[in-house]
Amino acid sequence: SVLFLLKSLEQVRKIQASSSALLEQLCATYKLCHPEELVLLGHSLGIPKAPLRGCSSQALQQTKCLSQLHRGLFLYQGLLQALAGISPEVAPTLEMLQLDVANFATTVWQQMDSLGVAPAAQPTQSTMPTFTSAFQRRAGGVLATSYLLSFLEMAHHALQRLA
Amino acid sequence: MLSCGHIRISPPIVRLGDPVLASCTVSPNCSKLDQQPKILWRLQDEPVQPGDRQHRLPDGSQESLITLPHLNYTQAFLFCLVPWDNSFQVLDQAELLAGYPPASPSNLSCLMYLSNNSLVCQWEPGPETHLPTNFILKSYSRADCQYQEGTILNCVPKKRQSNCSIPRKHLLLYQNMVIWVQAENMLGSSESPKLCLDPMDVVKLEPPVLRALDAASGQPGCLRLSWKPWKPSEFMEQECELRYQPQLEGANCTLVSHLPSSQNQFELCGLHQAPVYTLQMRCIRSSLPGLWSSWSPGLQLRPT
Amino acid sequence: MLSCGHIRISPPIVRLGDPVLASCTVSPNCSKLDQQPKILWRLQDEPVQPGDRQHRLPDGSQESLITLPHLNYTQAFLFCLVPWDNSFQVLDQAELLAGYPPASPSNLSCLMYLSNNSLVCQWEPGPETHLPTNFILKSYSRADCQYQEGTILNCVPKKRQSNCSIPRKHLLLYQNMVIWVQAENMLGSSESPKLCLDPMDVVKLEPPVLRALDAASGQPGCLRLSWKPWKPSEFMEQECELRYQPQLEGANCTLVSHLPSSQNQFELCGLHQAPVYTLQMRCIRSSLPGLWSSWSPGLQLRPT
Repeated sequence: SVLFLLKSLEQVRKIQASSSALLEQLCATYKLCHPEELVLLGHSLGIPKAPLRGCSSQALQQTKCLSQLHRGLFLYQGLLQALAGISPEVAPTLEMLQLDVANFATTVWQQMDSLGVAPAAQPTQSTMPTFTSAFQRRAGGVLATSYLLSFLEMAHHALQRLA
Repeated sequence: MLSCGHIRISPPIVRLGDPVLASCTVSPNCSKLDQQPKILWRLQDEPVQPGDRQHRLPDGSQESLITLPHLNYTQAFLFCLVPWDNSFQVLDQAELLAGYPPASPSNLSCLMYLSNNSLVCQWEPGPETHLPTNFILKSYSRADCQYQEGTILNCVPKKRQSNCSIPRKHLLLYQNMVIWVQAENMLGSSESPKLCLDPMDVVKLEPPVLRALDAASGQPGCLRLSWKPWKPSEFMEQECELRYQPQLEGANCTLVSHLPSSQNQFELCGLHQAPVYTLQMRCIRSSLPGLWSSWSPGLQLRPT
Repeated sequence: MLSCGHIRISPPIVRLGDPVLASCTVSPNCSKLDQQPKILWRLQDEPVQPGDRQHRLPDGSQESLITLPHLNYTQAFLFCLVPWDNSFQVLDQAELLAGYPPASPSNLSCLMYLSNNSLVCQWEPGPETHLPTNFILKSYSRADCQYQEGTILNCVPKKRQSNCSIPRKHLLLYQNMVIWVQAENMLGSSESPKLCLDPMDVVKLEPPVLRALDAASGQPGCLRLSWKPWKPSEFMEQECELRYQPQLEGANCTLVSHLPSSQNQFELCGLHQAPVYTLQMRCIRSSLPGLWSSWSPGLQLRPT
């Protein structure tokens, strides 16, 4: 429905804003300003990237796109939760981002529910990386947030095509 | 050593003006008292009065009963006394409270503040009850507001305040939530009508930030300005209104509607009525429910 | 999954300008890295630099050692990197802190406030240490200040404040207590000189309350007033001083000393220099140690 798409586009922009705020803060506070320098660390920690192929322009199919969008948001919600204890300065921004992602996942789930395409049960969270040092939590935060931003970019385009 | 006298009241809290029934029992082994003391009563500072009836109980104690027909104090002390020399001795004291059950709280309204990400609701508590009365803002999130699923959230306002702030972590944004106020004291409880709203539909929007630009075109009677939305609301699509007025006694206002929420340069011409014009803007969420922001502070500009 | 690189610094906190020795160990089973990566370092935003020495450890890991001769940042991040395509990959990051051990806090002084019955002490923290430094106001009560008996009370000031308030329930009034400040951070600790005082000897006395009276005697150039001590200090015997001055440019002040702390009527005569005189009073505890109150606000009076 139009209402769902308008609200979703606004939520994507809201999450993009809180993601950028988190990245700015991690850069200013910990000098971790280049996600591309943390890819190797991401591999060793097992930080996942959520796929959104079902929403790409070639294969845009609403039900598949919504379900991949929901699974991706659910994954990033878990990833952001795994970063808890990152640091007192950054924790409030991280909590805000995590709540915004969780609320957007609910919006998508509600839409799938009203279209009658929602699976019977909520997805189960895959195992999350464990961060064993403050640096890993901060670097993990930079990497996960930058992956979330590119995920949202694709979601934004898909939602606009659906609108 | 058992205390000599003991007051019992039922009920201890009554509606203002209702009767109160009290009894005072004086135990027989209360030393220094003669066997059948004349039990007396005193309400606050009123004159001492005898009870309605005094009789002996099986265990030998004396019991006096009194009915206060209309308790007109919201708070008062009732004393049980016995005569002593040419004065009295207080044996026991009880506190009487009177007031009203709470009326239903009314005018419940809520605003979502993006600055601290909390939903603040306020209400009218209704007439004074004269009794300690607890107000609780209750809410739960549920997409279609009918069913009551998930736990009910209780938001307890600060003392004597008729507003409460629900923090971000308890809010499910972009979903409808049901909100109401419950009021309760010793004489009863009541509830306000229920509100059903999505917090993001009641965002308290702040006005945009206006900036003067030096007029590009040489044409007289023109001025240029730019504006951008209030930073925390940038993610919301908004449309805005501009009103401007020459600084003249009783000059009327011109309104320009349906403007975008941010504009790098905007030119206004035909402004010949006065050397200085005052401009203000306000915005509202577009294509989704929302509330108008207040007007921005006046920006004084000199047309060319 | 063990992380690829790990920085060790000793010590993590140094005096500003001192050297720092760091090592970064890259484990052999770090996938995607060639066997013997060139380990590099970056301090804050400075250019990337190689270590002083890199060698292979028995377990096959590569270890690079670097000495930063003078750490001139009070706070900085040190990165361990390896080359990657034509950029770098960060393997680990460590936070370096530099500053100074705390100097001894000085100018410790205390005042007893009768309004909230607490002893408030304040001090000079000394030069900036650039490091998180904790200040604690320590005290114990002991009549003759030599022995240290009973537990030491710790009063922790609010963040970044150089004062602390010891509540009434921790004070043994009319007994001497020993008070000092301890400052501590990662580079050391220090203590202020010790104060030995009875809280009641440092009461912050408020000035008396003056009231004008209409002059009784018909004699010209006279005025009458009354005063009484600040209510919370009424239990303290006090003596007071009165100063008065004609409202004239550069007029000098006359002082009347050794006045009682309360006076129902006091007459001043010989006041012919100006139509209006300004009067002020202050008091001090008499026969026991005490501090002068401040002067009362000026009272303007018209002599007859």
